[in-house]
Amino acid sequence: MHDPILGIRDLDAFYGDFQALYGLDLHVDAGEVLAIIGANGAGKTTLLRSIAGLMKNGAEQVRYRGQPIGALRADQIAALGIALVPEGRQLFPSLSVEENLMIGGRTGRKGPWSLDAVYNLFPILEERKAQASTSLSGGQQQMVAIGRALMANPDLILFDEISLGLAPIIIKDIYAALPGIVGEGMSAVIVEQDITKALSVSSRVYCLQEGRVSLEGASDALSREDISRAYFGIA
Amino acid sequence: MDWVNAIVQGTLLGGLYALFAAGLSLIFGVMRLVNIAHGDLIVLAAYLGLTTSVALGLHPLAALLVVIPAMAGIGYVLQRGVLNQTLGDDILPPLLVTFGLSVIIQNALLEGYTADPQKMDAGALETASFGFGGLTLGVLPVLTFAVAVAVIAGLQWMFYRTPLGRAFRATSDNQDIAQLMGLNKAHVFGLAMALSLAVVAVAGIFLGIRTSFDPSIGGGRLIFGFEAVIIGGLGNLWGTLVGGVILGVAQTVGAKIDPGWQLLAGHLVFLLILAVRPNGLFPRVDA
Amino acid sequence: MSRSRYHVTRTSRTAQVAAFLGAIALLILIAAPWWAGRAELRLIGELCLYLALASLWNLMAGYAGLVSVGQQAYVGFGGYLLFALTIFGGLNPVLAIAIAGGLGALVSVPVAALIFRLRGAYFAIGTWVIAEVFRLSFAQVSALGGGSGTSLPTGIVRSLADGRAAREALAYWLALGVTVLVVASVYLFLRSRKGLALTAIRDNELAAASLGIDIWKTKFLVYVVTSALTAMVGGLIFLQKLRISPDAAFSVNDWTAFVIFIVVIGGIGTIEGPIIGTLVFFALRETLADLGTIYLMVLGLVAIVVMLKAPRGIWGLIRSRFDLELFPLGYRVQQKQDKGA
Amino acid sequence: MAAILTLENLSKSFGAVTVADALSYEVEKGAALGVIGPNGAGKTSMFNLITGTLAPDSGTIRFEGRDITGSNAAARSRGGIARSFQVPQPFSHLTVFENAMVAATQAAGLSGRKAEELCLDVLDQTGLLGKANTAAGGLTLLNRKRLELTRALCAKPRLLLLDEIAGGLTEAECHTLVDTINAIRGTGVSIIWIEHVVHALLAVVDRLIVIDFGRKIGEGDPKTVMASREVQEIYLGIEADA
Amino acid sequence: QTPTLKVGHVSPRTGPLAGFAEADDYVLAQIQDMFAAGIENNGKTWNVEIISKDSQSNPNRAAEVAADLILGDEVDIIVAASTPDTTNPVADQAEVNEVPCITTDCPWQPYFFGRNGVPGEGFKYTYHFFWGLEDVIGAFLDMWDKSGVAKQVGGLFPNDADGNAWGHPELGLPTPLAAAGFDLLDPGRYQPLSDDFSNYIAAFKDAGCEIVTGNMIPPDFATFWAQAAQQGFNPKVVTIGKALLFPSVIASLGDRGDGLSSEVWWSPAHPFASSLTGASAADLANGYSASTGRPWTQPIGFKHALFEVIADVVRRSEDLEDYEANLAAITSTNLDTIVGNVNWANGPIDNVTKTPLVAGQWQKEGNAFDLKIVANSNAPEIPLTGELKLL
Ligand SMILES: Nc1ncnc2c1ncn2[C@@H]1O[C@H](COP(=O)(O)OP(=O)(O)OP(=O)(O)O)[C@@H](O)[C@H]1O
Ligand SMILES: Nc1ncnc2c1ncn2[C@@H]1O[C@H](COP(=O)(O)OP(=O)(O)OP(=O)(O)O)[C@@H](O)[C@H]1O
Ligand SMILES: [Mg+2]
Ligand SMILES: [Mg+2]
Repeated sequence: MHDPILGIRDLDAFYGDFQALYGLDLHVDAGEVLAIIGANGAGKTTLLRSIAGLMKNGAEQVRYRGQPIGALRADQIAALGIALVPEGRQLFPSLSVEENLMIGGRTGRKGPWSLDAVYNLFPILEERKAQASTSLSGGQQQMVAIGRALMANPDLILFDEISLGLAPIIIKDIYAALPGIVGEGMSAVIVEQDITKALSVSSRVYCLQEGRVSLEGASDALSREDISRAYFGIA
Repeated sequence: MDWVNAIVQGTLLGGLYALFAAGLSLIFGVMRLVNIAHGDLIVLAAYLGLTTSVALGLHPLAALLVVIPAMAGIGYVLQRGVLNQTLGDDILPPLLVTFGLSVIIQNALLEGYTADPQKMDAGALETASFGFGGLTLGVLPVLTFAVAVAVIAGLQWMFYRTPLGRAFRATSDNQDIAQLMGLNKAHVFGLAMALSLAVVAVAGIFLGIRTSFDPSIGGGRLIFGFEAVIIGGLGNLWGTLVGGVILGVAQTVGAKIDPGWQLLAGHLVFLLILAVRPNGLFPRVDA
Repeated sequence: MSRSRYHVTRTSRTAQVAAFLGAIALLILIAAPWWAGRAELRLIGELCLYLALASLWNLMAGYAGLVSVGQQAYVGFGGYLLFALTIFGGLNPVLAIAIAGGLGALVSVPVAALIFRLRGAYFAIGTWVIAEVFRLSFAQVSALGGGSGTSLPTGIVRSLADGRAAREALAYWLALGVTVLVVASVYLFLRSRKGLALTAIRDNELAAASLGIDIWKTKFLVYVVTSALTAMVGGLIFLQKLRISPDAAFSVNDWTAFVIFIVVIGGIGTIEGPIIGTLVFFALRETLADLGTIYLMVLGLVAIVVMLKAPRGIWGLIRSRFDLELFPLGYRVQQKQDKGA
Repeated sequence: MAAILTLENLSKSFGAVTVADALSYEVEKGAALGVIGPNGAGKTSMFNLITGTLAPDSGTIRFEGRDITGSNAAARSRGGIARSFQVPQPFSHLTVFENAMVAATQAAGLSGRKAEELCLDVLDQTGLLGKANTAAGGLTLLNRKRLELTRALCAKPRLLLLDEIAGGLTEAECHTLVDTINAIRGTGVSIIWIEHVVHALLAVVDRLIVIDFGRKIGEGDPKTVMASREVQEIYLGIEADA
Repeated sequence: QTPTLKVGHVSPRTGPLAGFAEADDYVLAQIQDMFAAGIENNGKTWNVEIISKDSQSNPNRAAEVAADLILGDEVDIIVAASTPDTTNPVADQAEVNEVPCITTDCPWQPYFFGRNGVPGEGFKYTYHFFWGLEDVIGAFLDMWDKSGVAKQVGGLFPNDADGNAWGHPELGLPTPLAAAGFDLLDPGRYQPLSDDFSNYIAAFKDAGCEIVTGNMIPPDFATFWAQAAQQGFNPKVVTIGKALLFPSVIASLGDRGDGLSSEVWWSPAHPFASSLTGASAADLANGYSASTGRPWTQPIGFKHALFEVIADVVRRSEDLEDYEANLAAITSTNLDTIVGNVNWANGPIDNVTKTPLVAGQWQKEGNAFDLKIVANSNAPEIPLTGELKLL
């Protein structure tokens, strides 16, 4: 077992009056791929936003490499080496493909990922580099979003629903690229609705329900029934 | 010939309006901030220019070397200290805060400089002229127009060709995601305001050379700036120049018909354009 | 069954107390000509008119999401029509003001058709430009003094009532009356079905449209009614000012910026906010106005500080602390107390 | 029986994303139609087209025989089409009861006591009566979804569109929900229900359509459709196995 | 115990018109000193309290503070000065509220006709002293006649109270200029704070205007004057009302200020003295400059004279407690003030009396500008101090 690279303790999250997360506990071990599953609205995105610094947290609620980072701003957290591939891709529409990638590299962290490395991973992007990011197909946009996050050379990368709205063939491609992405010691958290996919690429899995962890375990040790129960709260 | 003259003079006037509007366009484009104090900031820059040029015995244009950094500094502090806290979906908080700012600047200038009209002495530049195809053009208005084009070209280059410009566009597109890229939006917005007020400094000096000013004249010019920005389309800098020129030409041509129509014609053309194109002539194409 | 034990009320204890106190206050105000000095009478009258403007602007911006910086268009329009209808039409000023309201509604229709195409900041600037167009257009009407403006002939003022005291009382009651009319209409409107629709739109346009609310029509209605009432208030304002000129009539500072100040300081999107804001504004003005520039700087500073420290305004602060509602707009579901059921 | 809703060749795309691709089908009066399909297939978009939140690029929508393609969302709602939103869209500053009242007064056109009584009844039925005075912004997700259903019912629709309202319910709650929907159906209301919780869906609907990339790729008797190879393939996930 | 008479005073202390009121502090302080001992009326000493309020250069605000003074402070007399935007709203409030009012520092036509005054009827409570457009015209023609330039005149009149009055076809410049053989080219009324005058300049150039006249605010004139040079329009005489009154404006124009001309209502060279202090015009102007370090301005004399008239009225009123008696005292005024004689029996129209007006030119002497009186045929008692030079 590795040391946890990220530890979350007693995390709450609110949108105005609405509470989306309730006292969540969770950790990510260094070098592992962790999957987070759960029904629509369970709080998966909110969890990732909390880690990335886009929600208001207490300092101690999120620890990264032993440091409390819960109260830092998103840009400070990004500089520490946590990158998020957001749900729905969220490219910058007024930036070209290459500019989207370049802005990902703004943190200036050293590492294996560079424009060339990203183009190597997704050759199609090099062909489209001058194009407006919005003119790409969904799958290509997802590639840009992933590339953009990689450009920061993060130690921990968070994927929010990378396969959402993509054709199966593209999903397959992206998942095929995943081991190469996390191969070099990077840790990853993957939020995924396709449970089969989630289980197959991850070593451990958490299931969220209504803002709480309803199941946790090694990916290969969980039965479909466990998951189904955790997923829908079917007792 | 008279009509040609009206159009040429209107175009040059449009340069002045574009200069007024460029800074406004920048911050409107980057952070959707409606800055009511923009006109008063231009006047503030004019006073700063006056004070430096008198105190140091500089030509007003040389005073830019002092006024531009000073205004940029004011902009950065203002943005981070006050305006950043008002940004959001609601346009009212920045509207009211900049209104408050406008009142404060105006009255502080009145306290400091009295209501006396002031003018910057730019010597021969003010009255120099040259003939051009049967028209007589002033060197100063032509210079103003050229500076406006240069400022806008510069901003455009900065916006589309530099990392800072990328940061502006990214933050403007999506603040949250920009933060994830390691951009501190408070800082980015501070820089945007600093840049905006640097342009304001240029506008202020040219206003101060062109005509006399007193603390109260900022507000009157503000509306033309907004019109130029909106005609051109949100955050489109060349559009702002076009907007300024359309406004200037509408005014001089209106005035040619009847002097009472000068301002009215500008406003009517503005409304007409919006009636046909509610997002301005060159709206940004979002996803 | 438990269901039968529930019923719905639309009032509360505090609201009843507030209504009672409000009624007493109103009676006292109605009687002001008998107890107040001439200056107070005028001041209260002016305060009333500002309250009316603020309530109307609040209805637009706070409830319909129409942030206009051009309401001076209708204030000035109402004022000018008062002058035009009395001087050239020979109408009684009160009648003229009523007609000004009607015509205000009429001109607001094409204006709305134009500016409703704009959103957010564009809408705000668009309304401002419209007001400028009004200003510049009235400046072209030489019969009304063009850019110099004109005074209301003393004869017309005298025709309002016999004697100075009666005239002043009447002007006061008109101001008070219009204000009560405005505040009451806003309140009743917001309690009505259309009002509920408006509040729903403010919260969530997508859901509102899917629940049968015609967003455009609702906002349009609000805009037109607000314009009409604003024009009437404008008429009353210039009945007090006695003199009108384009710059004064269409002053963005006097009729919109200060009004926005009032509403936002008091608490936008509440009926109580404009009332509190008006009191604060007049308190500042009466105590500091003689300081000239300092007064205006204080005003600017107050605007900034309140916006930064209490973005929901003073009433917002009070309400978050005490959960008060003096003008109940909502519905309460209560369990019945009676044992008979 | 006559059709209450008819879609004819409805198409809509956002740039490269096609959310409706020559979509055609009918819903009989009083029938309950289930809709399944993978994430992003265009199910919610189809609701947006039916309710008028989205305008189609081409095609026609008929409701009770009338062409409503050109009318706006508000008019369709008043005409008898109500929906629940997949991502709940409460009026956050209004109470639960007031949220319901918006539907009763605006969509159903009721007023006064009549509207209030209807809202109380529906709140009772959906189990939200106890929360009637709570601001909707403070509700939990489940209650927000209940509120969606409540509002839709308070609109007194003849066609009810439900978008993923069973997700996250316990089995007992799921049963209650199924009973509620069956009861609504019993009053003659036609229903289209998008749901990933297939067993709940199957307990209500009498016909199923499958959507993928905006296209209808399967239609018919629920059991048959679920057993088809196409659906099996698209639903490689948990529901197919269950 | 001495009774107190309250005088309300409205002026634009702040805002764009603040230049007109810049001497208020100095003049009021001086007046208050004079009044400190009280004023004798019917053998009784009265305190005179002056309550001064700022109109913020805003006519709405002017009406408001006037009403405040009348209704709240219950002043016995109200006075106001500086442009129609101040005098008219204040006078309107006074008229309706039936309080005596004296105003100055606004030509009488915009005052009288701008308030819808009817000749023969006039007003009951409100009185005004200043000069009229006929005097401006007389002074200007006098000056232009001497210049010997072409009689082609370009007119620049804004769409505001002064501009409309000056440009009025009958009451303003056009008719008398035509009568005197001058050809006035008036393209129309521009909106104040315009950014462009090229149409005017083109028209003036085409018509060969050698004289430019009008009534402008300083920023508009500065814009026009710079554009004129840029567009190659070089008139020989430029005589503009209002904009060229203040030394600070001329100073701000630099060398381009030299030779501009304007009407002169009052100057240190005026051969008048204060009925209150006995000081001459020169004494008053020098006193102001010495105490503030600023050059003298024309409104100083009128502000002072306003309170001379008040003091005189207070002395003569038969019953200071009675508005009607005070009013009677005003109507019967005949006082030689520091700006000339004030006597409403001699007015050109009801409620108005006039003070003399001459024309002057700003001439550079060393580093400073001096306003030389160059034409005085309508008021020969005011000596010439210079000779008109062409631009
Ligand atoms: N900006 C917001 N304002 C209010 N509520 C929000 C906001 N964003 C999310 N929520 C609510 O918070 C809850 C958790 O949302 P979240 O997006 O984290 O869920 P999720 O598990 O990622 O769901 P999905 O699978 O649909 O992406 C949901 O009920 C959602 O409606
Ligand atoms: N307004 C819009 N602009 C651009 N794309 C949109 C818009 N609305 C929906 N989409 C895209 O259309 C596709 C279909 O979305 P839709 O919400 O209809 O899917 P769905 O079938 O309801 O999925 P789910 O099961 O996840 O709810 C998605 O890829 C979505 O991103
Ligand atoms: Mg999510
Ligand atoms: Mg959906």
